[in-house]
Amino acid sequence: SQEVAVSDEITIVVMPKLVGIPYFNASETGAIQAGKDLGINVIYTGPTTPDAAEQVRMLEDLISKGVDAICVAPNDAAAMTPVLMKAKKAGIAVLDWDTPADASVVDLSIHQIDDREYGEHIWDLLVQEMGDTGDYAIVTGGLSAANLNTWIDAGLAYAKKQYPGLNLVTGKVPTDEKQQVAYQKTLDLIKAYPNLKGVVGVSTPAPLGAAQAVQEKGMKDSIAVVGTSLPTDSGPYLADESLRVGTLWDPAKLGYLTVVMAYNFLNGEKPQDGQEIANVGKISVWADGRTVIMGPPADFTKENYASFSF
Amino acid sequence: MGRTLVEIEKISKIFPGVKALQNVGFNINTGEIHALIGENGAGKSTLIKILSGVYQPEAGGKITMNGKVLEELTPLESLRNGIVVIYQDFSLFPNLSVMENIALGHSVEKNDTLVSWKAMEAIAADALDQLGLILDFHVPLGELSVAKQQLVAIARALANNAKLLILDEPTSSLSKGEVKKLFEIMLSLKKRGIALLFISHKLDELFAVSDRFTVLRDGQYIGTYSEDELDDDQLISLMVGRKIEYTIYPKNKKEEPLLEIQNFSKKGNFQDINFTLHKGEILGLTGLVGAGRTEVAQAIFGLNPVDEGTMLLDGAPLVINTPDEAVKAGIAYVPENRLQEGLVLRKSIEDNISLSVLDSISANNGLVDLTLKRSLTEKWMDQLGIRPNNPQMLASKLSGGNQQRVVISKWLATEPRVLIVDEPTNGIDIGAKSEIHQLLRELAASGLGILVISSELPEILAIADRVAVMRHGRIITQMFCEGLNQEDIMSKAL
Amino acid sequence: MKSGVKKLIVSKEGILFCIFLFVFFLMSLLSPGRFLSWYNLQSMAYQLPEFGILALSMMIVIVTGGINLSLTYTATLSMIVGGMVMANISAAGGNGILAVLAGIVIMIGMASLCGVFNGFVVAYIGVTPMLATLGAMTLFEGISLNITKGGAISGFPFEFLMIGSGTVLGIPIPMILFILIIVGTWLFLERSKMGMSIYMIGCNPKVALYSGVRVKRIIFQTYLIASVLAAIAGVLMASRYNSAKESYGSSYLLQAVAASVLGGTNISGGEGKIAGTVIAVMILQVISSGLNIFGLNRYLTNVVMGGILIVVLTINFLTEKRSK
Amino acid sequence: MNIKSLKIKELPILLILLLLSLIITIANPTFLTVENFLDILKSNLVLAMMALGMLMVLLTGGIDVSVASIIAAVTVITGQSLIHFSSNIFVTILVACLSGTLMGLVNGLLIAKLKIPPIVATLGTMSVILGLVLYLTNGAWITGIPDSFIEFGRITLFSFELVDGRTIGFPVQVLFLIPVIFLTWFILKKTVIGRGIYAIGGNLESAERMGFKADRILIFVYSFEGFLIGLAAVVHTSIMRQVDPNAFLGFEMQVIAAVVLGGASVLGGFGSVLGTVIGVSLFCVINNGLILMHIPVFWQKIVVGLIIIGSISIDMIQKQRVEKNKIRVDVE
Ligand SMILES: Nc1ncnc2c1ncn2[C@@H]1O[C@H](COP(=O)(O)OP(=O)(O)OP(=O)(O)O)[C@@H](O)[C@H]1O
Ligand SMILES: Nc1ncnc2c1ncn2[C@@H]1O[C@H](COP(=O)(O)OP(=O)(O)OP(=O)(O)O)[C@@H](O)[C@H]1O
Ligand SMILES: [Mg+2]
Ligand SMILES: [Mg+2]
Repeated sequence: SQEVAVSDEITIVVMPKLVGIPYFNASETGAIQAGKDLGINVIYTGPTTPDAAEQVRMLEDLISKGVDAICVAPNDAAAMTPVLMKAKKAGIAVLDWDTPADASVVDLSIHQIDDREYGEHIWDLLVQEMGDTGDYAIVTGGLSAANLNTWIDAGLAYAKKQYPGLNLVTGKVPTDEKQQVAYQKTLDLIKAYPNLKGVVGVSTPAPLGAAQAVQEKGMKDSIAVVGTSLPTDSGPYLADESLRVGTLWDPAKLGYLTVVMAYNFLNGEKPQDGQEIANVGKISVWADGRTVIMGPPADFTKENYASFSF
Repeated sequence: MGRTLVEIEKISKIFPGVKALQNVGFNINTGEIHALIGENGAGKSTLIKILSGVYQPEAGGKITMNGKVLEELTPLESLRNGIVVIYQDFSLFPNLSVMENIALGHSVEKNDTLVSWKAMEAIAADALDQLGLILDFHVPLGELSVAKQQLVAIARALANNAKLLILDEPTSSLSKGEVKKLFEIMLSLKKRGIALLFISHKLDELFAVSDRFTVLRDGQYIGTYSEDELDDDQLISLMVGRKIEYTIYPKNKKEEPLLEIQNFSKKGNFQDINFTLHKGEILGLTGLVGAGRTEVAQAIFGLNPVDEGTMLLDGAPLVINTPDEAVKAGIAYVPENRLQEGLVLRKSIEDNISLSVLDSISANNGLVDLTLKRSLTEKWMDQLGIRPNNPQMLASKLSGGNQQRVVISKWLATEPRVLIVDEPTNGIDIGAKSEIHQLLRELAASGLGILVISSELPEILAIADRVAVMRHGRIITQMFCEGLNQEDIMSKAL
Repeated sequence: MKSGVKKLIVSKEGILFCIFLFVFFLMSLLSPGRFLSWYNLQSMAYQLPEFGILALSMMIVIVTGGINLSLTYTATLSMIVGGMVMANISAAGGNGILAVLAGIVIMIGMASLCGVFNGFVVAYIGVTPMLATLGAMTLFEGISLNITKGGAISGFPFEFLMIGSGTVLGIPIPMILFILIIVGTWLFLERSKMGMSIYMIGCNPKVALYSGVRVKRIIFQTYLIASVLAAIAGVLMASRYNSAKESYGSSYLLQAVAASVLGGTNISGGEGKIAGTVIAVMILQVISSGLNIFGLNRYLTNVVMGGILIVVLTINFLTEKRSK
Repeated sequence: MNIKSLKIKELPILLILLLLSLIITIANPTFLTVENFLDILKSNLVLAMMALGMLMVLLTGGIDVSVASIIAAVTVITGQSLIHFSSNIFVTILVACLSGTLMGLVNGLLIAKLKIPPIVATLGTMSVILGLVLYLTNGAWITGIPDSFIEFGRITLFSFELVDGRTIGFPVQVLFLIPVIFLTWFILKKTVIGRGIYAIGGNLESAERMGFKADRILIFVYSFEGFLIGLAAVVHTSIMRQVDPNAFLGFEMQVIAAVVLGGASVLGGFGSVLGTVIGVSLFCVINNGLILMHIPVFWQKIVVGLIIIGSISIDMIQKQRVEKNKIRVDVE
């Protein structure tokens, strides 16, 4: 993240919601690698807390710096609109990644996955592990994290139709993006709802905290934990099945793809449905011609988690 | 008389703009009570702070104790050498128990690692015993009255086995009886060979116990005299450079009521208080410490609203629940504890004086007129002779007497109709005292009603037209001062 | 005259201003051409006001001897409530300007309610400000979340966005607002009778009470005014970010405390100058933008800011010690 | 005598704690089970240990907002040391406490020697320490903590079997908390330094005049707090089994709130170990009760905020009433 712009070189900014968490670290590796592979300058920087205000300020500074493309994972989509419009006015290509920004201001939208499908996938996994009837709870990173909410909402809508036997015991429980808090909240949930059969953890630390609680209570057979977690960090919990399944994409690939797409866009190249991207794989593109989907997530279980490297 | 304990030589101390001490030198002997006297701002407190290691003197000064030169004195060093000070502000810990306030210093001095609560209890009990005091050991000090806090400070000094005990105006919040007790203790300490350095502005007290007097004037050493060399007048002229005595003002009988207090009662404070303050009158309110005088004054001023009772101003009923209502009605109150209640120490003289009159020095738009603020400050500084003559000086850097004048100015600036002054000349030198007396008399002559709370009977007799005596929360008697003497009042107060 | 200038330079604000110049110069050297570009100067002028106003709001509360930890959540709660009304009016096809006016009035009204709550608990019940506002922070965040259910309020009329992005004579509107507020708070704190009372209360509330100052009322009003300032910062944020959410600006909270203290405000109350806080805000802005343009890792930027705070206070300590 | 002072100071908050517990129990009797008690205990050990350090800081009239960044740094150091240096528990404790103490020492030096106001000094060190930790680790979790250490963290004491066949018991980490409570109490109550802490919180100048070395006491207090944070970091790592450098963002406010809820004054001089333990308990019980009482999530923060303000307000109003009715003069 310390590249200094050389004036005649292409400079692409990739801004995560925040720096310094494992997920966005992994994307950093991918983004920087793509920069190396393409021989361009990639700046990966973002706020230290998931604060939209801070993100806007940083983007404003980066516009002053003079870059060629900005790829942002907004903490809040609407908040970015004015500054992204400024960027466009300054002749900068604007992309979003990871989480959608206001569709009307972005040139391209790079996504790991289709949000609705992903939400449904998580609930499918839950049912696969706990059966399609019974009590379950959701522990989430934070109440106002837009993409987590999108997945949960999609999953809930799907469950209502598809799995009427599922009973959500209480609203999604926020955990501050901390395993420790997820652990504590799950302990409380287990006691508050003695018939709990499943826990969905959304955001990477949440499933781990939930799994830890279930493991410690000796209830890993009666309560199924599934969720979105990185395979490396969740290894110990997958190993003893306190976490039954984790599901996520490789964030490094997402970072990589984002930079490649921005680079292609700057070179006037449009993404094509089914296009093969080196080091990433086949992508799909929506009918709008600018929403790029990286591909289906990977599911990790006791058997296969060791074969993933992210 | 004992041998020389402490030799003070060529001590000077310069603060920015002030030469607080210049080449002061004298000796203190074991087994003597040595009075240090001088006007407000003469440098007495500064000298003490040097002796106790709080300030360093300018180069060239020397302090020798028992033949040993004390260099680079720190508070701890000073304490270890047996120099114990009771400061004007007591230097106690409001959050610690009485026992710890008295005995904790022991453990520190002995460099202990652990505290022994048993030992502390014994030390505290012993010290309080010597003072003949009965106090609950475990009560946090902050819950005690000012007077009791001061006694605790004295008890602490006793517990510290002082060789030189320094008392900076120790009697200012003590009743006559307590002062007498203190003096007895001082004399017994003296008998044990301890040296006492005693600061007071009350001449009768000074003469009652002191063996020798050292006089300071404007930071300069004037001389040291033994008790039999001097009388009051000589002492005053040494201090002030001229002759001063309490003027006994002519007494008046005023007819026109200004403030009428009827049946004031408050549970745990006072009961059935009735008196009338007339226009142009000074009414003295006296009694022992703890009689409830301050509580009555604060009730009138809205700090301590009553349970029942009525108050009439100019014959019209007046209800006051907060101080600002009192100020608006023309009532002013100079509190007894200027450091905690009277002055914002971190701010300038100017800010302090203008605090109570912000309304009148600001325009309709709420902005303060700075020139008016300055001229008002200068007027009152001039009128009361506040030194140094610098409106920007921080209140914390003023000597005690000048601080008191600032507090009085603050209230006079509100041009009150009723002025309540609680121990107005506490810590004020004799010269300034008579100036304040004169000022109060002049104010009364201009039509103000003044309620003077004072434990100092000569003061009451000098300026008050009438006196009310309080005991245990009640007014026992009200008398005209004409022809009265101290014993007449004392007999009622006890 | 000459000594006056000298006094100005060695005053706390003077030293601070020199530090500002130094930092500004340094950043210009680090990113030649970029930092000093007209675009960047203007961009900083857009960024500065919202933080600056929050810092001033924090500062006046600190001068009373308090602190307001609910500061940013006051701003966001009011922008959420006002924003909702504004978005609804505008969605119903209402007049844009009218919607904006209604929105702003409600934002300020909501913030006033927050201020009344804090002021009441601190002044009249007498709860320690740190704890009262900590509770209020949680409470306001909870109410905001309850309203938004975690989402953002958006769909503001176009006119509202002009507040945060428009210019008058080439000067960004937020900057103009900020300057007005600087002058306003300066008059209020350093020249008005209420301001003088605030300083005295900050030093010693008992003495102020004994002097006939209505201490409780003034403390109450100060929290109220501080909350209104927070609402104005909220208006700017909502307008600049085109939406309202409970977490906006949460990183400003401790920065606002830091800016106040860096600017010479005594954290235990009673002392502090508007000019100092404003210069401190400018220093923090220049460092933040400068290092961002230079491309320093964001975490190292935090390290630098923390370092500056310590260094400046050490300088203060040493100069004070020397003057003694 | 001591019972009397307990009555005045800690009683109101203790009553609130009991009242709240009662309400939660009525709503959900699970609250009053041994299992729930042990859960609460285990998940709040770190908070409790850090609160005791913070108590000392508050007593001197200071405050420390850098505690969360210090524990983040120490957990990272501990994790690295466990993996690359030694998994011996004693070595780990030594490393953690040493690094915590050093960071506390820096705070202490800034505050005592350079006279920087505590909130600002620690705000500064907070930025610096957290910035460095996240810059160096890039926020990556440290996984692969040696099994021996993880096993250690799983030990339970006085285990017994529940009706459904599961065994539960006191977590081994309690062995850290109990001595810490005792040690803090001992220092505050029985040592001269401890009384000095109260003294400088009550009246700094007088304490110095009395011979207390305020500098040394302040340095001791902040270092001791760092030391406790070191222990807390070991406890945390042994419970969580991996290290997340971001795990403590914003934690400082919880620590301070818990201590102040327990009756400590942010102005210094007032506060006790007992009060802090009650304050921490109150804090934990509120959080535990939210889910047990089935309070909807979007109402939880509102409830917490109201309980904090409400309980302190009741306490305050009570104190004012006592003050108002205090007998000042023995009226005849
Ligand atoms: N810290 C300080 N800074 C500046 N000037 C000071 C300071 N302390 C004392 N002074 C000044 O030094 C002079 C001597 O003050 P000091 O307090 O010693 O007088 P004092 O004899 O004790 O008077 P009083 O009887 O009124 O208590 C005064 O002019 C005072 O204003
Ligand atoms: N409302 C109040 N708030 C705080 N302190 C008070 C209040 N009312 C009275 N006090 C203090 O309580 C103390 C009790 O007064 P005390 O028992 O000495 O009675 P007194 O008759 O006023 O004695 P004195 O002879 O000192 O005037 C006084 O020092 C006063 O300053
Ligand atoms: Mg003096
Ligand atoms: Mg009195």
